[in-house]
Amino acid sequence: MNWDVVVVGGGTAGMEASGQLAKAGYNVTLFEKEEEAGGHLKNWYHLFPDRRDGEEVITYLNDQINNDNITFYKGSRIDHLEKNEKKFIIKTNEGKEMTADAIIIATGFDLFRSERKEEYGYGIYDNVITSADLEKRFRTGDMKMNNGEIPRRIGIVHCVGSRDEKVGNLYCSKLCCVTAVKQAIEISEWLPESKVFCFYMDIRMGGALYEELYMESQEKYGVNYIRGKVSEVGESFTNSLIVKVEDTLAGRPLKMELDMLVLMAGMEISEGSKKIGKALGLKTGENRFFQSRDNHFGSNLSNIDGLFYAGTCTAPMNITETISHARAAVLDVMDYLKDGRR
Amino acid sequence: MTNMQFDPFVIPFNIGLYFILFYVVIRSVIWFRGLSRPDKLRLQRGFFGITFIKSLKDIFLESLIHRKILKTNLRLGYMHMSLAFGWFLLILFGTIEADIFGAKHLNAPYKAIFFRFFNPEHGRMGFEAVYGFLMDLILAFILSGLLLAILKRFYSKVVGVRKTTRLKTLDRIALTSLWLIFPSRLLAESFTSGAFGNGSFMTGTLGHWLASFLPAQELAYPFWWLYSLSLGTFFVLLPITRYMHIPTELFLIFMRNSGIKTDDKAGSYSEVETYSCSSCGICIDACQLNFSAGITNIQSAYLMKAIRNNEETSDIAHNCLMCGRCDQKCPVGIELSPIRMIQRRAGEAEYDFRNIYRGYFRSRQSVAAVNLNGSEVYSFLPETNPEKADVLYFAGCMTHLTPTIKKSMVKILDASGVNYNFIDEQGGVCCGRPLMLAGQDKEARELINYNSQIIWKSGAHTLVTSCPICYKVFKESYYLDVEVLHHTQFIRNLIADNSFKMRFLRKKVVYHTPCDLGRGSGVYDEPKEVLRHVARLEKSKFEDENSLCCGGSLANMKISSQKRSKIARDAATELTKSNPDILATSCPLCKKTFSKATETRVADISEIVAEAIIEPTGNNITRKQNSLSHELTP
Amino acid sequence: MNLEGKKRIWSDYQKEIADDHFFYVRSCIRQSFFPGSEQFFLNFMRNTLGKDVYENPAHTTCTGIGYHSDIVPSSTIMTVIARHFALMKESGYKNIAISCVTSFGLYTEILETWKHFPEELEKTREYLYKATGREFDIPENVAHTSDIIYKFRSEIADKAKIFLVNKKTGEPLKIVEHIGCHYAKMFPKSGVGGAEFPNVLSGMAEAWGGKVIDYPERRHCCGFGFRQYLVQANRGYSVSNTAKKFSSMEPYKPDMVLTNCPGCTMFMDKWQYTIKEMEGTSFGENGESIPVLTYEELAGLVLGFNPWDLGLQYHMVQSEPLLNKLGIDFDSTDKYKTKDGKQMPLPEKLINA
Amino acid sequence: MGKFGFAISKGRQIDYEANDRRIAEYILEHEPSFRLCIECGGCSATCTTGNFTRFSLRELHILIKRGENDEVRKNIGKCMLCGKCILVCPRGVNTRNVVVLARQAFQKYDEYAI
Amino acid sequence: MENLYDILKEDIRFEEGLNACMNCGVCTAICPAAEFYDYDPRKIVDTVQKKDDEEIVALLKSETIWYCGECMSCKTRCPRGNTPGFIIMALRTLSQKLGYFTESEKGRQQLAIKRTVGENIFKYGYCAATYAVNPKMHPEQGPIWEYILDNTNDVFERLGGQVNGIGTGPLRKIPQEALDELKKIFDVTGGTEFFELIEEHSKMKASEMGLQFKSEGTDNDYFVEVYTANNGKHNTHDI
Repeated sequence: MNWDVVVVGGGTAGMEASGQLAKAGYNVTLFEKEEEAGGHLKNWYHLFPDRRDGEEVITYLNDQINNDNITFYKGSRIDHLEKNEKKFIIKTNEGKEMTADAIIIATGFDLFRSERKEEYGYGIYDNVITSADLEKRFRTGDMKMNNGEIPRRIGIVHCVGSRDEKVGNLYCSKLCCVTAVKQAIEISEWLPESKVFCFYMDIRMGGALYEELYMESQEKYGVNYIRGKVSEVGESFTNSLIVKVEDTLAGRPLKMELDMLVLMAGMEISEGSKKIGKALGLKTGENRFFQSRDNHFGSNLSNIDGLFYAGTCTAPMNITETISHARAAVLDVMDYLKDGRR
Repeated sequence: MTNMQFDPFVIPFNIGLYFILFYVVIRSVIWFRGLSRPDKLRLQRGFFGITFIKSLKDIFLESLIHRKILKTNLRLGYMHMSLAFGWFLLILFGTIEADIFGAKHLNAPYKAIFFRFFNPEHGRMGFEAVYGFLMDLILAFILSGLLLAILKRFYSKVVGVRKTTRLKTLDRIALTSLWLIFPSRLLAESFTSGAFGNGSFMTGTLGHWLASFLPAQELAYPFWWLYSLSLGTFFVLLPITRYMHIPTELFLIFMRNSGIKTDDKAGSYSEVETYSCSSCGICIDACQLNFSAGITNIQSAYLMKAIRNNEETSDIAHNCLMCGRCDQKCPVGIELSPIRMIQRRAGEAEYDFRNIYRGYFRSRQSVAAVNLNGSEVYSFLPETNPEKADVLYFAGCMTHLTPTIKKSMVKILDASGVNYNFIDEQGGVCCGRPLMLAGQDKEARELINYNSQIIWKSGAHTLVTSCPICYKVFKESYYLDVEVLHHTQFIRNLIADNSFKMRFLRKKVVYHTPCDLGRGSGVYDEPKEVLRHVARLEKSKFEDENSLCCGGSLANMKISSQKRSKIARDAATELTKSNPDILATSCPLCKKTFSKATETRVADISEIVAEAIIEPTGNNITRKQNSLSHELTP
Repeated sequence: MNLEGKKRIWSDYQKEIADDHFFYVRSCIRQSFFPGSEQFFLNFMRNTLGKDVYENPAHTTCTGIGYHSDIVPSSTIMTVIARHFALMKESGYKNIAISCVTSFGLYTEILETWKHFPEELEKTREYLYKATGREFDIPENVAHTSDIIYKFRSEIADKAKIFLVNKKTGEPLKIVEHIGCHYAKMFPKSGVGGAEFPNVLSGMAEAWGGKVIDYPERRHCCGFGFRQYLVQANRGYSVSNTAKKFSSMEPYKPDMVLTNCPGCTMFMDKWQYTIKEMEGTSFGENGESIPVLTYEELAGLVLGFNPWDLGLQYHMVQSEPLLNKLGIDFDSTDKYKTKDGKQMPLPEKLINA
Repeated sequence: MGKFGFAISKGRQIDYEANDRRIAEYILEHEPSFRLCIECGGCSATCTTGNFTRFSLRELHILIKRGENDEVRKNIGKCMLCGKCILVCPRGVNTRNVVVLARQAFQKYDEYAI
Repeated sequence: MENLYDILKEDIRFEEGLNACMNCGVCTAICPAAEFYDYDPRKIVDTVQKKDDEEIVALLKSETIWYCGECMSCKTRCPRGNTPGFIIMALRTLSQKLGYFTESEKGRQQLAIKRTVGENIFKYGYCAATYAVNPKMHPEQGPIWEYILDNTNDVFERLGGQVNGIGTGPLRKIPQEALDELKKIFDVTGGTEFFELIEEHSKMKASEMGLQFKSEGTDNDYFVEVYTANNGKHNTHDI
């Protein structure tokens, strides 16, 4: 059997799916819009909850796609995609044209553009940064503020762009809470003298060892948690940031000065996903992520036969879930391509 | 040189001796002055009464023989005995010797101590020799103990104590001088006998041998100096070291035997007690914080030391389960827990609590009188008028967290047919003991007044509680003219007059005595009686006075939850060694603590009884209807 | 603070503002406390720009103050506003220019409501017809008069006689803007620049050479709070909030407060007096209080109008310190004269005077 | 009130900068488990005092951490130290000691002396 | 009686204002009232969404619903698209319809507002008019205000005013027909009825409180009471 399978998106899901398909002997073509595979994982310094280096996972994934059955097209976008009764026809921006028996969509997510929460002043006030920016700072080890001083008090805002009707995202991005806790701990390690304050609505520690990490952050690092959604951020006369929040558990408004504010940007379906979705008429849910055919036993199935979903284009997921989801997609592909099925 | 009467080397000894005698006299006068009027009378009566004999006996048994230590730890006991008793004998027989063989009668003390120096020719033959032999024997006895002591210092296991007390510098000097006393005497006497070719089996032999290769004549004198010096130093240092316990214990025994008790505030007696502590370390061994939780700096011996040295005690004082195990074990019989309470109170505003503890006057008028000063902190508490009843049931805060106990008690009370009222059914006011344990007596007083009001307004004759903590405080600190019973006692009475039928449960039960019920209030037997009625009661290694603490104790302000559960696990493991079906207790707090610590079912006696009760046919329940519909959810 | 970031936001909120033929509705407070401002607006639009701004004698309040102090039911205010739309229709206008921020907020809100609840629109039509026999259309363009001044800010800049620069230091004037809650907080899209970083006033100030200051309590309410001011017993709330704002802007040493909403203007002016009386504190430099100007008054000064024809002399906080900074040579003797130059008695105990 | 018939009132906003957190620091120093609270309110729910009057240990706990000491001082005395809260706390916070320490701390920093 | 929550539902502002609250406190954080009153809009929304009649009645009789200043800052940021301000307006309307407003010191003030702002609408066609702002009731307007009132005509003439004049301009006399139309609109839309309700319940309360009450004007004890009374308990509570 020499089926051609096209995988769109060279992030965690795409790479894992390609690798597994290739192992199983399928001819895989992997498209990645950027010059390098790895997706968002590239920008992540440490992963929660065990704080392992993101590089390690990237290395694993690179080994996965380092396989003769895989043709990897960097920096190429899918311009055109259509399905005749048997095969998919694909055209790329570089004019490549090919057919495929099955397609895995692994176009993933984009981080919420924090500028859209105007009241938090991202891009307006110095020293308001996002969780992604912070990961970069961890890599370079540069924790200083714009004025070159070390931030003494750092705030972390949960649910930026998640659970927020004002930006049209009612869903929970699910990973920001634990990311916040992880980053709070890392900040405390970089800057033992500094105090960290997390502003949360709910602390959602769903995963294994998440709650333990949360407790550790309190016990070992003295991270402070204040229950209330930050309402507005301003700049004081001395250019420190002023946050206004209700300390809901005290039932009183609270005003606090911070040197640095980290916004836990949520996850949204990626622009790439949207394009392809439009082109093929893929169903999306209220949260604008792709809608699987069945939430329980068909989460990789799309509304088009032969086209499958892998990873965060269907919902926010962590690395572990993404990899599992990608493998599940591969099983569905194999099942679909079984003789007689088509 | 036979009739030599004096030599300068005795001066250090004399100084020391007269100094310490003088000091002790002054000190005892001060202590006596410090006593409260009634205690003064007690002491006088005690001193000139028959108790005097008893005191002498105790002194002999405890201060010299160290019977209690011997009981708990033979080697440690022997060590203490050989030193104390041996030394005593040495002095006694020394004096007699000096008296018999001395140039004249009624010699100055040093004559007895340094007898051999002044009578080097003495003891060659006959009776003298026999006496010399006796003296050597005593010295040998002491030295054997001393050997143990030295070993203990460097290798405490020898005498079978896990932990030995830490020392401060002055103690060290005193200790060294103490250690030097007898070896130097040995050598001094040996050299002398070596020089004069006499002496008995030990001094003689040793002296002879030494003289064979050393100039005994010249060496004897310096060692007599050393002997005198070490004695002198030891005596002079005595008052400022732990060895003050040696003379102090005598006073303690007299005072105790004349019926003086530890007060709620620091006073002469508590001071005498603190100085009587020999830091033997038995309390440290007894302490679960030590052998379960690994907290090794808060035990009573250390508290006593801290008090003696006027150090900050609050952290030590509050870091204790108040289980009372050390009180039980203390060989000197110091009331350790009451002294700890004094320290806990020290931080708080001065408040005279004597009346409450002693319960001098127990009339309703006095309650009313006390209530006049009204509540300050807890002014929010509502005026209550309980319905009249014969028996009151007060579950207590902790029992509200163990609804099965509440449920069982209601079942038992209903079955018993007594006319009762569950006064804190809807949640009551705390009994006040937790506040007391925190040293906040004034606040506790307010709660006590509040509860007292309710209790005597109800006109009941009996008050039953499920919580030993409440029980202790009701008994000791309330002015109640009602009979206070723990529910185990109450149930025992019910069984005694067949208030309800019970079947025998084929279950193997081990009983854990709660601290405040057992050591705290002396209730040991009733619970077991009850258990024997309904199940097969097995013995455990930790019975009665020796029972363990569950670790949940409210008395400890400082301990972490992890250490609590460690204590609970260790205790539970000990108690369930015989794999009983039920680990029975009679305290909601013990129940809750143990439930988390063992697989074995933990049950309060009331639960077991309720299980065994055979439901009475027909409704002979006299309890108010309204309280029958009973909220059981916690 | 990064201006680029703001620009990005402003570009998201480009509001459609009509160019000509406005139906003008007055404000209860602006006309009663700052008549000069409304006069300037009409004068400027009609004579300077030659625009057609129509005022109908029969138009009235929108009852907004009553509505927001909860004595006027929503169906009533909807109908009153509908009546204004009817007057528009009758006199052939499609663009409404509103002098009051509370009204502006309500017009916007009600039009929104009618979108979501068409039955309410129908009900209102019936009510209005029943009460007055009038019928109305939904206006094509709803603008606050500040939107319009903002629209023509560069025209004003071109005709400017003076710029918002401190003549002595050459530094741009430090201006604190106060937007007024009902301008854009309810419907960010309805205000120029949105709710968080509105551009309507800062746009003017910067176009005319001034420098706008951001301060921590910039977005905070002036403290009007309707019933919280209207009833004496509640005014503690009102004055306390104003005090909070002023103590927050004090360290920046602003030269003036530029306001959008007539209510805010009045409170920020009068409360400075009250706070001074109560606690002896004033928030300006060297013991002075901070002049509070409406955008019309400011535009007037820029265009070289006589401050006393704009009515600056009838604020509690006098604006001489500001006028001096701007280097405007005003005639103090003309300050309290009638239209035809008769000297009036002089008021006493004014601030900054 | 004066001639105006109203007065400028002190805000209820917790001004973190202006507040004095020595009480909190004192407690944290002597009882580290104070950090572990997750504000579940279990203590307040089981509270013996809470059964009679408005008293929330959970709320006090927050106010201590924020340095709203006046309110804490006003209320902390109501606790009976009965200890139920310790048995309920899911994070093993030594709640009783927190109360005792708070009272001590107020005595220590005499400007708050109870 | 119909379930109060459903009655509230009939108010479009309530319909608009309440989706589902997750108690994030974003409203209270920037609420001017929460800062100077013992007030928490979040709690009000949370209470209302419980749909418990007893609790809603308690609200309608409470002081707390009268603390809001209706600045609507809360609308801007709510992550669930609620508008506490609208919910409170609905509650206030209902409280007045049911006559509960007289149970609270702050609620009783509605009469004062009706008698001032309310009457102004019919008298002058505007909620506020220069000569309606009495310096005795508004000392904070300061000396300049007394001055303006002493010289209203001169002041306004120079600033384009038309004091009681015909035609356009500030302070012009609103044509009688226009005023009549306003009144008619109030009659038709229930505005007038609402005014009467306020008067009626206030009158009852006045007699209950044993205070002198006049059917109009500001010179009677009840008016003075509601206009000035402040028990000083509005910004503290026990923990």
